[in-house]
Amino acid sequence: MVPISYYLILSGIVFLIGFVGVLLRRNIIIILLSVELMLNATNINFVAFSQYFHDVAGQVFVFFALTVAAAEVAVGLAIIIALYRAKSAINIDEFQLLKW
Amino acid sequence: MSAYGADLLALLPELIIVVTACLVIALDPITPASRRDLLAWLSVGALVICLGITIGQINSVNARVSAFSELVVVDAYARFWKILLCSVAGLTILTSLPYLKAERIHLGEYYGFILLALSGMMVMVSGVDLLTIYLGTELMSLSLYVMTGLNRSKPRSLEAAAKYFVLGAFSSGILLYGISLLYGLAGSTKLASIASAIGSRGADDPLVLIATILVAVGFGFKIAAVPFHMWTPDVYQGAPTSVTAFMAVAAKAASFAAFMRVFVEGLGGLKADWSLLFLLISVVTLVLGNVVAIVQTNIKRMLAYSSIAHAGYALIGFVAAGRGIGLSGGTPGLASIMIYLAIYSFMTLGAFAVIGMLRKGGVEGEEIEDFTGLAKRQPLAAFLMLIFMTSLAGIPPTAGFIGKFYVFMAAVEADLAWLAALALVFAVVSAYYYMRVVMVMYMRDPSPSSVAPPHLVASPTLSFVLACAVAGVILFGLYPNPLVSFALQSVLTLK
Amino acid sequence: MTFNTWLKTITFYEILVGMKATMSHMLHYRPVTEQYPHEKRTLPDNYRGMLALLRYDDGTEKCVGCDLCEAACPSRVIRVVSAEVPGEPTKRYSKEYYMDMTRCLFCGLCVDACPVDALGMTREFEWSVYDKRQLHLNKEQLLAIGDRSFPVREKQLELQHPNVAFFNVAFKHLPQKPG
Amino acid sequence: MTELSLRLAVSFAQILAEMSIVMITVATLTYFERKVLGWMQDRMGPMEVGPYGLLQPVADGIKLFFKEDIVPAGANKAMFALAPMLTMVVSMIGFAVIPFGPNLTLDIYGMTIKPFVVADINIGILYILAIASIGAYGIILGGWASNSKYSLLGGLRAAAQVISYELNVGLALVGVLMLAGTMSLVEITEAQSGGFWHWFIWGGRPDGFFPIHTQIFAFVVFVISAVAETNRIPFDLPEAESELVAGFFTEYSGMRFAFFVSAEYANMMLVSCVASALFLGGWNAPYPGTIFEYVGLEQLAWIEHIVWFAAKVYFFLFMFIWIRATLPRLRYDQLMRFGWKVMLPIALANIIVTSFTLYFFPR
Amino acid sequence: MEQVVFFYFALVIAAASVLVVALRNPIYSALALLIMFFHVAGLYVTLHAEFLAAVQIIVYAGAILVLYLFVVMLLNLRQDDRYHRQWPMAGIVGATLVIEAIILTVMKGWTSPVVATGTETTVGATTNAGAIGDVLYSTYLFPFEVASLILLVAMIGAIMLAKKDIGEC
Amino acid sequence: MTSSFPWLSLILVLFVALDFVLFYVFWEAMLIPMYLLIGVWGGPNRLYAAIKFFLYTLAGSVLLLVAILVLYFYGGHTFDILALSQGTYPASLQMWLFLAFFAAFAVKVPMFPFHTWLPDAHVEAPTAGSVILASILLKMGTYGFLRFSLPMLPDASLSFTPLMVALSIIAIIYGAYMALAQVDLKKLIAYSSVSHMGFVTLGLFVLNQQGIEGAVLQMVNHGITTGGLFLCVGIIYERTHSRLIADNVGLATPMPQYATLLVIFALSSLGLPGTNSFVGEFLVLVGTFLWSKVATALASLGIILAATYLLWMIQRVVFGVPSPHHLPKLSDLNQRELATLVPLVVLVFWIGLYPNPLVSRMHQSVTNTIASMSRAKVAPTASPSAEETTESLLVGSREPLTAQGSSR
Repeated sequence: MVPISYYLILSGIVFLIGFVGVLLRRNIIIILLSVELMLNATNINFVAFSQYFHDVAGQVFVFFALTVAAAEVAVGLAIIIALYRAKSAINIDEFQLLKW
Repeated sequence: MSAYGADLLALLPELIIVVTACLVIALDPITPASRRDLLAWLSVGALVICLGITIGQINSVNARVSAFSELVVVDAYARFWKILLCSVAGLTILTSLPYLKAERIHLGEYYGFILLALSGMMVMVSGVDLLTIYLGTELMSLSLYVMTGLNRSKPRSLEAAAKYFVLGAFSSGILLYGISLLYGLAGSTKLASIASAIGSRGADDPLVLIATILVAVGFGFKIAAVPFHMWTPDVYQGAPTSVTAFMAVAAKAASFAAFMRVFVEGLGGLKADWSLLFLLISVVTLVLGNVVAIVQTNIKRMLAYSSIAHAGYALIGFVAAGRGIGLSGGTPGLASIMIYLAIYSFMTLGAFAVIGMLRKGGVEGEEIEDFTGLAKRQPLAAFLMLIFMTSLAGIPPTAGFIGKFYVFMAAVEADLAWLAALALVFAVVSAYYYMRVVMVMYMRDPSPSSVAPPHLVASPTLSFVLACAVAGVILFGLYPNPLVSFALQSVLTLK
Repeated sequence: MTFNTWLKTITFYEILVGMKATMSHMLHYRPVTEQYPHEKRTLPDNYRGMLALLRYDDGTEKCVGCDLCEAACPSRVIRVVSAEVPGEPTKRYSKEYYMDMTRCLFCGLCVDACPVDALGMTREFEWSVYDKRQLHLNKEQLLAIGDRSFPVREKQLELQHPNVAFFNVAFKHLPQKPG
Repeated sequence: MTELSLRLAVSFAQILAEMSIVMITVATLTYFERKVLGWMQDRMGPMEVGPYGLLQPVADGIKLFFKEDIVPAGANKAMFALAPMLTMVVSMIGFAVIPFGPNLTLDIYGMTIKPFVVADINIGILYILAIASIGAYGIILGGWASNSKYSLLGGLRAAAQVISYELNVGLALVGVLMLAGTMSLVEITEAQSGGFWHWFIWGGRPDGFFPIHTQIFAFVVFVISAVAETNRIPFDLPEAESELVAGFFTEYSGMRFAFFVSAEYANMMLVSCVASALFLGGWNAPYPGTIFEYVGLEQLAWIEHIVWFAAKVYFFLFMFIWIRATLPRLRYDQLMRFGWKVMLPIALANIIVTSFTLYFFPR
Repeated sequence: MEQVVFFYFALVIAAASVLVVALRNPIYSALALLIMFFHVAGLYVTLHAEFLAAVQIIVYAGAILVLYLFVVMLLNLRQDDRYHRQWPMAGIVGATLVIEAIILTVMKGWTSPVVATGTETTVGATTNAGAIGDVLYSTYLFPFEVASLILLVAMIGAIMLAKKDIGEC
Repeated sequence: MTSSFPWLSLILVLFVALDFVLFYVFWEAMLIPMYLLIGVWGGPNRLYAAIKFFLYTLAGSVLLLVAILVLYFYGGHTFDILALSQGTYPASLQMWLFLAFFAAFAVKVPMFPFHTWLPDAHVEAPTAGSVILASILLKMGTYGFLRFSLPMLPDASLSFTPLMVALSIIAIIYGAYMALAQVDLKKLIAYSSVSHMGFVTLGLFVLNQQGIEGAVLQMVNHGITTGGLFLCVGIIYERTHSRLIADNVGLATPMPQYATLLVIFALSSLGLPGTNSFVGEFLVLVGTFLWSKVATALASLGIILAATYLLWMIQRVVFGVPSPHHLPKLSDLNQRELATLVPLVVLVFWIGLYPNPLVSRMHQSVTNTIASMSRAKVAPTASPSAEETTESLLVGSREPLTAQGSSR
């Protein structure tokens, strides 16, 4: 039996990496990928807890989180494509019209 | 079918809004461009009906009515916000009508998105499970991302959408991680069980603290509290003005509502910890929001920083609620936030409506300089702006003062007189930049170089919105009792 | 849209008709394929195949090295190095003759241009090789092709072509028939 | 430990058997495709290698194996090498949940083994969908890594097409899932036993023939989407020879090319297996029971089952070729519009109708 | 045995996560993320959440990441070898969180949690997918509907934003 | 401009408000119309002056709000000024509250360190604005001291008396000294205002009957006299479009009526016996004398200086030879201007010669004020209700805020 804290630590590490990635990278696509890392860390937590409690609610939450992630990606990539058409750039520090 | 009859009835307003949203989106392709107004009127009609139903529920339902296996409740607290949000959404639609035409982005989907965002907010304010609150937040945010990027011919709008999206996704990731930790603590995402789990585990568990901080950060992004405010100015400036108004008012109000419910109902056991946290946040927010607003030249950007600052004021009420002693000790603090945000909605909406009206006249009315000599050209518009600016600065007899008054009263009651004093000092700072707008409008002559500024004609809808906003600002400024007592009654249902 | 067309649309009627057609071809299997290496189709009389250099029946080459074929060739296939017949200053022959068949498009212009009918188009076409340098043919190879493709030659070269008399004043010192 | 190793050995044997079946089928399929296309076009097809060209696949294999492996300049070498492998592997592992024969169980040393299915997992259909969705990666990466315009365009088209049509595949299966009430392919197939009208394409109820639950629309959607999903004509936009030379594998040669091609055939086979298992009753005969049972050879009934399954699969495979022989390629916008505006609404309507019929006429 | 499996998955997940953030080429990042998704799915399987494992692959690997790759290729992005100038901030945040995590694990760890005794359906009665399906359409009907609205918004929003020609009034 | 006046007239409510919040509302509500008055119709440097006026006053008054709220919770959950005046408060709290009150009122008065907005505002404001500013707005501050600081915070007032007196005397001398140096008529009068308001605060904080009565009387006097002076400056400004002393010389010849009235107001302002200011200042000085003789002597210095700068001003403006290019514009007062100024002159002499009606009216209330202060000194925790409140605060079981409690 793997202790629950192992899962917690794993998800913490992944969350942290995603967090740092968001702060560190300038390519908007990689930033979004880092956000996906964060969401996955969350999902690991939920599933681990769900198994621990023998309670399906956590897995349901993961299901919804997945749905939301998919929706977010659709909107986000649409924004990126529209922006790329307008600006031909997707690095966030190349957006100069508004101060970042 | 019948099993959910009662649940559906309790959530009738949401249902109507969702159905109308779908209807608007479905009708949009078959509506000729010249008749798109009808979609707006359809949305407004639905909102009016919802408002009626929600107000009607006040008398018939006084307790908490749980629906859908206790994932959402309909209580007075939720109803307060629903009434506020419905009114704001309706007024926003009426503001948008002329504005969108002027910007040439009059799309039928826009109204659908407003309604969908509104339904997300209503889910947020009535959710008592972190799942529903999270989903409501996402529904709201996604609609707002799209609405921000609505004006695709302008790269600025798209940039704003991109920034809003990146930081929004980031923040919801953080929020979700916090939620997952809370789930791990309580074994359920219901606020009630989280509260009981915290009660049994004790507040000094580091995991509890981390989860609390993460959730607070997640919500901090949504309410644009410093240091999670960086998206606000850009997004407010880049988004179409009517969207900005909606974002600044409704999104903030709904986020605050969910925020309060989560922290009071779910994490109430950690009052001492989070009130300290929010104390810090609110002080930083006040300082930064007010100081940075001074140097802005774009009025939307200035209002963005001002909205950050207003979040700081509202947070004071939250700190006071956290310091509250006893069972319902936090009541005045929470009520003060509700009052504050209700009033803030009216004045901000009014200010943005005036900005939107300037755009209609062909003037790119976003730089503060564009308001030069407005009093000479448009005395009435300038006077309305004066009232809104005064109210935002919190000067009596406008409603802005009442909002601040109750917040500070709560703060002083919670032995935070120094915080109130600090906040008031920054209210003076804020008065500087609000009064600068007034100064530009009234005390500078229109620059001779600009060729005969067009005569602005407010459309009937815009006039109605302005009239409502002014009426709200003045009436609540002179006679706030109905609002205050309503907020106080509503907040009592927050367990 | 009438009901009939609608019905056809939703039942994929046209597609089914097409599939019926293909299926009927399969069921009534009548292949038109010729198994080429095993069975070869008869070539038409005017088939233009591999080029060849020709000889008179006494074994003398017809080519007089006039370079007209080289000039006529649109693809620069042909290269001729002409030379005097030793001892007979008025007579010339092609000392070397090359054809780069990789470039040839079998138009037949060289054959038309030849004043002495020294070039001919054979009916050979199976010339696939692994090394394309093998398709750079020299005079001997071309003559060999001519020999095997036109085994029956004209009898008298004097009678063969009016031009021959003009070009070849005397025949005594022509190159001898090989081997 | 011995049990584990034994189980591993058995699984390994099963996988090996299944892989060889698939590979052999793929090989024969390449032969039959050319043959059938020839027949339909009044040609003969391969005739040279071996009697009637029967050894053509072997010859092809040997040829491709010995061909020079070219990596284009500027290509991303790692990705270029990875893409065909990924495609191949993904198309192979999908067969793990396909029941090739009846749900027999064998007891070997106290272990229960299902000989005709490698892994009967309870989310079989989801597994298939998951595997199918990963298939796009090989194509996309191959297209991207080749550093060629044709390939990139092919990869892009593949990505869009796979995403669009995978949705329809998934939705078309939902009706079947509702009828069967399980996601295990074995159980779904078992639920269709009892004859032709009990297959889910007709959806007859066990108590009698009344095809109210018919899934024929879903079946049509599934088949069309499956054709698109496997990048076959008329939906072969990603590898359109006439526009994109060969699309995402323009730059590939030798064994890598072979991998892509055989993966495509394996995918065809996979979707054929899924279609027969889900809609056409899998191993079930179109009559109740089996002939062997009537004759009294219950032990050998599985042979008949397998024959029926193979027949159905080969029918689908034949249909793939048949369609290829008949239809021209669609235009790209037609493809997208067809997927989103025709297939998707039909699939959704099918789900709604099926749920209503199931609610009012439960099975 | 379980621990070995877990450590394998955890190691790969962590390594792939680092690669996602560290690699310069967006395609490589996406592929590292793909590997990570697979291993997360594997982790779910070890946690007896087969349904989620499949959904993880279908949605994340099959849809989301394909979309990312699609966009990366559409925009034809090649190298991106620049990082943000937020090293110090990221360092501070990261270090703080690491220290927090260490404190968390060393000081207190995971004490026995309150086992839920609610009305939730428990796993085990039927299959995993069945259990989730049951609660999804009964207990969690309302969030399910909200999620459908979210997807509606995403769908229409994406079309509105990415459509080339937009109807103007 | 006219639209601002109805709004401004609401200030009157401020002086009769018995609800603290109502008081505050009107206290703040005055800001915007005054801001507009200065900013829209003011002089060339009006933007600077307007924003300075606005920020100074607002900054001072926000602390007042905190103080009001604190008083609300310590004074038995009420905003009733009378009830709050009855209450007693811990000494340390009183100190803080007094400082908060001081910030608000001192800016308004304006007392010495906070006075810099006043000359700017006066100079840039139109005549009507100056008059309102001088006559009414400045009194809001002194009214605040009288109404709130003294009765509610007697201990603190007592402790702060030396400081207040010192500041007042500095204001008197400094204002007068600055007035000496001015070449602008309006600025001169503005600084004289600072000086005169110093007398008012001085009278208030010597905390005896004479001082306070004198202060109250001086509030009225200052309104009349300085208002009159500002009106005079406005009249001359309308004619010559200059407020500089150098530009307006020798007015006695072309404008005899105007010159007469100007001299009367100037004499009133410097406290000539027989005019109103003499009565007020005398009472203040008497009160001060009872408190400290040195202070009286220093304050008297202000009167002397006032005589200096005012007489000097009169000498330059009224006498001498008018500049020829101004001469055609210098027509004497018309009916309207006379109708405005003459009542003020009447008041100047009425109060100067017969102040009894005013003094007798204020006598009772001043007595009450002083009595309430002494009561507090005797019994710090006399009020049972206040005791209970303090008790409950210390224990920490406060009753929740209800709708009724918060309504005014």
